[in-house]
Amino acid sequence: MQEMTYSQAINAALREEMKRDNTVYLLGEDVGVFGGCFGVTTGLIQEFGPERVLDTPISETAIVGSAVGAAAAGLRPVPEIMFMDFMTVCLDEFFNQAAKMRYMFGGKAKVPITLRTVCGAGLGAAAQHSQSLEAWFTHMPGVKVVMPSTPADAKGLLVSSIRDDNPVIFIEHKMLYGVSGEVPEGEYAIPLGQADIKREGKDVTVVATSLMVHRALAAAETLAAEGVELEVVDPRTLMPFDKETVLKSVEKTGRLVIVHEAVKTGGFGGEIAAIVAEEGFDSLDAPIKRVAAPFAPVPFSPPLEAAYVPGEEKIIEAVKEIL
Amino acid sequence: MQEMTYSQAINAALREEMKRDNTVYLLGEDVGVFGGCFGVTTGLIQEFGPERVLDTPISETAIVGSAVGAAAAGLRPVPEIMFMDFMTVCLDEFFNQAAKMRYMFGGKAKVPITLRTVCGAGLGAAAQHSQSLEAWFTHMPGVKVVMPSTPADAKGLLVSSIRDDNPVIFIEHKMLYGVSGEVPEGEYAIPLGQADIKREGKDVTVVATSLMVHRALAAAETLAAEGVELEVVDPRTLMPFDKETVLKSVEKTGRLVIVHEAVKTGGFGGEIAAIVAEEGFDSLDAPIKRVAAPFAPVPFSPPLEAAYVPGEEKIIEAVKEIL
Amino acid sequence: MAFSKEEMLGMYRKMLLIREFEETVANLFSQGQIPGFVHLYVGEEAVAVGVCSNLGDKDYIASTHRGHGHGIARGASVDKMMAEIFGKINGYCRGKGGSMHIADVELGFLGANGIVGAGLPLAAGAAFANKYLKNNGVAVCFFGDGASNRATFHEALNLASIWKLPVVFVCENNMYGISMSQERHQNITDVADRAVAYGIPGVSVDGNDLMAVYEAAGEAVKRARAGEGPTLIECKTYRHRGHFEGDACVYRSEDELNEWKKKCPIQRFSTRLLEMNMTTREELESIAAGVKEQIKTAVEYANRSPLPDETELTTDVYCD
Amino acid sequence: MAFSKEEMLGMYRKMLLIREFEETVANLFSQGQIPGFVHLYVGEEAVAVGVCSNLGDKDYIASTHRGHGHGIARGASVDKMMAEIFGKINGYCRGKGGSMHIADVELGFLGANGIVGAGLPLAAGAAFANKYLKNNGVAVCFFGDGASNRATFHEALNLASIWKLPVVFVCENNMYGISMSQERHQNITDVADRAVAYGIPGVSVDGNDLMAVYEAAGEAVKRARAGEGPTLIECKTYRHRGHFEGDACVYRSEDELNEWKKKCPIQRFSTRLLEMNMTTREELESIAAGVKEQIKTAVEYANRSPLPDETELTTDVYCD
Ligand SMILES: Cc1ncc(C[n+]2csc(CCOP(=O)(O)OP(=O)(O)O)c2C)c(N)n1
Ligand SMILES: Cc1ncc(C[n+]2csc(CCOP(=O)(O)OP(=O)(O)O)c2C)c(N)n1
Ligand SMILES: [Mg+2]
Ligand SMILES: [Mg+2]
Repeated sequence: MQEMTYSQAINAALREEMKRDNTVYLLGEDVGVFGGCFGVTTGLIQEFGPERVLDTPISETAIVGSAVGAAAAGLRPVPEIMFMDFMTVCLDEFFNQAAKMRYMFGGKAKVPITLRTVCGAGLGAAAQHSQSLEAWFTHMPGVKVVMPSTPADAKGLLVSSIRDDNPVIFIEHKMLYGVSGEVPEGEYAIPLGQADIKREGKDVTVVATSLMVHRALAAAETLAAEGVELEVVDPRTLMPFDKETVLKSVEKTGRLVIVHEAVKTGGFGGEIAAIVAEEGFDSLDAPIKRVAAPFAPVPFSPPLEAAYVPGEEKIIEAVKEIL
Repeated sequence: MQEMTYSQAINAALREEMKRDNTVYLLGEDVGVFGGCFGVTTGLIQEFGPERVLDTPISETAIVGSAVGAAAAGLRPVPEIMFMDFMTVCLDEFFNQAAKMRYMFGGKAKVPITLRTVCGAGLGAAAQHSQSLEAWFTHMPGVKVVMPSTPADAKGLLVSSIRDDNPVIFIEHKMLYGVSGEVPEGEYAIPLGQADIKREGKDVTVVATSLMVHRALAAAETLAAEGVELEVVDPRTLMPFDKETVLKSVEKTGRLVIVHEAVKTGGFGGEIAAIVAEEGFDSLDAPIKRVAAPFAPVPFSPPLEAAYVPGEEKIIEAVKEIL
Repeated sequence: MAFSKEEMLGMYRKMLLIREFEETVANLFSQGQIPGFVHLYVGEEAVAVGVCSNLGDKDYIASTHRGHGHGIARGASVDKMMAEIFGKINGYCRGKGGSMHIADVELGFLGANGIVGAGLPLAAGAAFANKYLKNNGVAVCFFGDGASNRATFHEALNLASIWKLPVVFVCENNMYGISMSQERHQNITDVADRAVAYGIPGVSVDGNDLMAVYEAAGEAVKRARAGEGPTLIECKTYRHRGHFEGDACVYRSEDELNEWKKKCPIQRFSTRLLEMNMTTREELESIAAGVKEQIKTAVEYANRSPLPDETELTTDVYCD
Repeated sequence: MAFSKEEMLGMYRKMLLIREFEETVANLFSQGQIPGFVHLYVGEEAVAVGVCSNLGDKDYIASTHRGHGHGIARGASVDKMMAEIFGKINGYCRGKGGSMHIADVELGFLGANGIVGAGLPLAAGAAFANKYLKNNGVAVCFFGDGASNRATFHEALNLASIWKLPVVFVCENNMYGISMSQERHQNITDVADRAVAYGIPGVSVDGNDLMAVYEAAGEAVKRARAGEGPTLIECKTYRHRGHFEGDACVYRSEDELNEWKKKCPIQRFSTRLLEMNMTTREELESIAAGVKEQIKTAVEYANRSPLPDETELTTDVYCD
C-alpha cells in the first residue's frame, strides 16, 4: 500500500497504462506543460513526449470527435474535458458517435475512449463549472459511467476504464483531488460494475456517489454514536450499475437513502429508487429518500454554494425521517 | 370544436401567437418555403414573411445561441431543431446559456424561448433520428419540458409555452403528426404543469407520455374487457411536473405503471417512481413497474424498431405482473 | 496522368455502379420496398470515384447521410449495402443501421452518418491514428456545402492544420442543404476559400469532371502522405434527385436541374473515353450490362436475406 | 478624429478604472478575500474602452470569463461589480453569479460568460433583435484568440454574415488561451483573416493603441448601423497577469511579459495625451487619485454588503 492523493492516483494510472500500451494517448486543453487545469497530468508530457500528450485548441468537438475516429482506427484515446459542464459542447461526438457506433455498425466497430472530466461544486466556480451531470450519461446506451470516491478506486477504475473497449466517461470530483488514501502497489484494476460497501451497517442503506460517499461516511459516524448503523454503498460505476449489492443491502436494512450532488429531479437517484421500488419493493419498510442538490443552477456565493451541496446534516435528517 | 391533426394544431398555435405578438418569430432549418422537414410550418412564411420565418444554415449552435441573445434582448424566438437527437450539438446554448441566465444574473434576465423539436421512433430513421431524450431536459433547472400527446394538448400547450417567459423545450412526436382530434376553437391555452387524466380507472395508475399515452389507452381498452380498469395519466409537461395528480391517482389505485418511449435506464420514469416511492409509499400495494425501450440505440430494421418501441402488450404484461 | 485502359474503365464502371445502385434504390423505395428514408447520390458520382481511386489499404473515409456512393467507391460490397438498406441481417450492420449508417471499418469506411458534419472530426481522428501508427495511411472526409457551416468543420480543419494530419476534406458542393441554396446559406462563392482560415491549401474543382477530381485529390493525398497536412477540396456538383426520396423540390427549378443533367459526370466521362479512343460503344454497353447484372444480384441477395430477429435488439450495445 | 478633451480624458479614466479595479481584485484575491477564481484584464484595457466608447443606449455587448474590463467600459457600476465578485447580495447578480457571470442586461451588458466562445451567437442574437425591432442598435462580442477556434465562432459569423446582422466581433488576441500560444493553436498569424470565410471585412489592429481600436470599432459600428452587416476586428494585445490569479505562467517567458509591459496601453495613451498637450501630469494624477478613491469606495461597498441568505438558493430559477 502507498499513501497518495486522488489526483496522484489518477496520474499514476495514466502513467502505468501509457507505459503498458503504446496506443494509449492523452489529449485535451492544457494537459501538456501546464499539467492540466487541476494538475492531474503533471509530468506526463515530460515522460511520454508531445506525441502522446497532446495540447489541443479550445475545440471540444474536435477533441472528442477526433478521439472517436482514432479509437475506431485502433488507438485508445484518453481525452480530458476540463469541466464536465463543457460536455454540452461535445455531446454529439460522445453520444451520437462514440456511444452508438458499435450498435449502428452491427457490432463491427470498437470505440475504446476513456473521457476524463471533472464534476462538482465547492470551489466557487459557479453555474457553468460546478455541475454533476452523470445522470445524462447513464441514459446513453453504449456508454459506461465511472465515478470514483477514493484514491484507490480512482486508480483501479481508471486502469479498467482505459482497458475497456467501450466509451467510458470517467468523472473525477474537484474537491477530491487533494484527498489522500491508501492505494495498492503495482498493477491494480477494479472491474467496472462492482459496488463497494464502504461501511457496513444494519439499519439504513445509504447509496452515495463521489464526494457524497465521504459525507455519508461522516453521517454514519455521527449516527453510530446514537446507535444507528448506516450501511454506506458506493456504486463506483453507475453504468454498469451493481444493483445486486444495493438490493441485498436493502433486503438487510429495509430502508434506503440515496445521496448525490446533482440536482434531485432527473438525477440518477431516481433510477436507483425505481430499481428498488420495482425489484426490492418487498424489502422496503419505509419510503425511499433522496438527498440531492436543490433544483437550481450552482450558485457562486460561498454560503449559497455550501448550502447547495448536500451535507452530513441533510443525510442525517433524511435517515431520521424514515427510522 | 374543430377536427384537426396534431401537425395542424401546432401550425395553428404558431400562426395565432405570431399574429397576437409581433415579437414572436420562427427560425430553423428549412422552416420557410420548405415548410419544415415534417411540414409543420407550412404556409407561415407566406403569411408572415421571411423576416419572421427564418431559414437558417445547418448551424444549430447559432440557431439556439442567437435565440438566447434575441430573447434576452426582447424577442420571443421559436427555434425548431429538426430532430431531437440534434440537441447534442446545441446543448450548451440551451442549457448553459438559456436555462441558467436568469439565475446567474440574479433574476435580471428573461429568456422566453420555445424550442420545438421532434422525438420518437417509428419511421425507420434509426439511431440518430429517433430518440426520446426528454429526461436530460428535466435535469436542467430553468427549463420547462412539454410533451403533448393529442392535437388539443399540442395547441393549448404550445400557446402557453410561447407565452411563458422561460426557456421551454416543446417535444413533438413524429408518429403523432398525422393523428387527428378535436381542438377547441378560438384562443386556447393549457397551463403548463397540469396533468390530464386521459381515462379514469380504479385498479392501476398508468402514467404515460407522448405517443405512449395512446398505447396505454389501447391497453386500457383491452384490459377493460377483462374487468381491469386502468387510470391513464398524461403529465403533458414533465417540468413542471404535476405530482399531485399522480400521487392522488396512486392513492386511489395502489398500483403504478410508468410508460415512456425513452430507454428505461436514466429515463424520466425513474423520477416518477422515486417521487411515488418517497411521497406516496404508503399508497403502494405493489412494486412500481416501468415499461420503456430496452437499453440500446434505436435500431433501423422494421421488426427491430417495432419491438423496440413499447407496445400495448408490454403495458398489459406489466399491469398483470402487479395485479 | 497516365492511366491504363483498365483503370479508366474501372472508374467508369464504378460511377455506373453507383448510378445503377441509386436508381434501383429509388425504384424500390417508390414501390415501398425500402423502409426509412434514403438520400441518393445520383449526379455526384465523379466526386466519390475520383477521390477514392487515390486510396489504398490503410486509408479511411468518413461519409455522410448521402453515403451510398462513397461506400461503393471505396469498394464496399453492393450486396451487403443493399441488404442493409433493406434492413436485413446480412447487411453491413445486421440491419441495425440502415442507409444512413452503412459502414465497414475494416475496409476503411468509417460509415455514413446521420449527423451533418459529424464525419470531419472522425476523419481527422483516423488520420491522427494513421500518423501515430506511422503506417502512411490517410483519411478522407466527404461532406456537403451545408455541412461547411457546422461547428465540426471549423474545429476539425483547425485541429488537422495545426497537427498536420494526413487528411483530405472533400466538400461536395451540390448547391443545396435540403432547401437552402448555397447562395443563401453562406456569403461566399467557393467553400474552398475557407481554407485560408486554417492556413491550408484550398482548391475548387468541377465535381462533375472525374479527372479533375482525381487529380486534385491525388495531389492532396500526396501532400498528406508526405506529412504536409490537410487540404480542403471543393467539388462543385449537383444532386439530380431530391434531398431525400419523396422531396418535391419546391426550392429549385426544373431548368436548373436540366442544365445540370446535361453536365452528367458519367456521360461526360464516357464521351471522353470515346474521344480518347480508349473504348468503344460496345464495350461501354457491355460494362453497363455487367453493372445491371451486379445490382440485380445485389437486390436478390438483399431479398433473400432474413430479417434480424428480436434477440438482435440488445446485442452489440457494448463490447465485452 | 475630433475628440474633445473631456472625451479623451474620459477614456483615459475608464482604462485607469479598469486597471485599478483589476489590481485591487488581484490583491484582495491573494489575501483570500475573494472566493472562486478570477481572470483579470490588466494590459488589455484599450480594447474594451476603445470599442465601448462607440456604443450607445440600444447597443449590447457580450463578454467572456475575462469580463471585468468590458463591464466597466460599458458603464457598469464598479460597486455592484465588486460586490458581485465578493459574492454579496448587493452585487449585480445577488452573489449568485460571481466574477464569471457579471451582467446588466438593462445596460446592454449580456454578461461575462464561463463558456469560452459562448458570447458570439448571443451577440448575433441581440443584434438580430435590434434589427428586428428596427431600433438602430448594434451588438458587440468580445472573445479571445482561443475562442476563435470554437464552434460558436464559425456558426455565429456565418449566420451574422448572411443575415447582415448589426454586430461587431472583437477578437482580443492576447496570444494565449491559457497555456496554449496562438502559434500553437492555429496556423495563421491574424485571426482577422478568418473573415474571408464569411465574406465580411476583417481588420487587425494594435490592441494596445486606444485610438486605433476606437477607429476600427467606430467604422465597424457605422457599417453595422448602416445595415451592411458584421465586421471581424482583431486586437493584438497581451495579458499582464496569469490566465487566472494563481497561474504560475510556466508557458511564457519573463522577457516576453516585460516587452509587453513596455507597450502598456494606458501609459501609451497618457504619453499621447501629454504630447498633444491635452492634459498635464497633474491633471492625470488627479484623475488617478479619483479612480483610486472610486475603487476604494467600491471595495467598501462590497465589504458592507450582506451575504445572500439561504432562501436565495432557489429563487430566480424561473420567471413566474
Ligand atoms: C446536425 C444536423 N443538422 C441537421 C440535419 C438534417 N439534415 C440532414 S441532411 C441535411 C442537409 C445537408 O446538406 P449538405 O451538407 O449540403 O449535404 P447534401 O444533402 O446536399 O448532400 C440536413 C439539414 C442533420 N442530419 N444533422
Ligand atoms: C468551452 C470551454 N472550453 C474550455 C474552457 C476553459 N477555459 C476557460 S478560459 C480558457 C482560455 C480562453 O482563451 P482565450 O479565448 O484566448 O481568452 P483569454 O483567456 O486569453 O482572454 C479556457 C480554455 C471554457 N471555459 N469553455
Ligand atoms: Mg449540399
Ligand atoms: Mg487569449
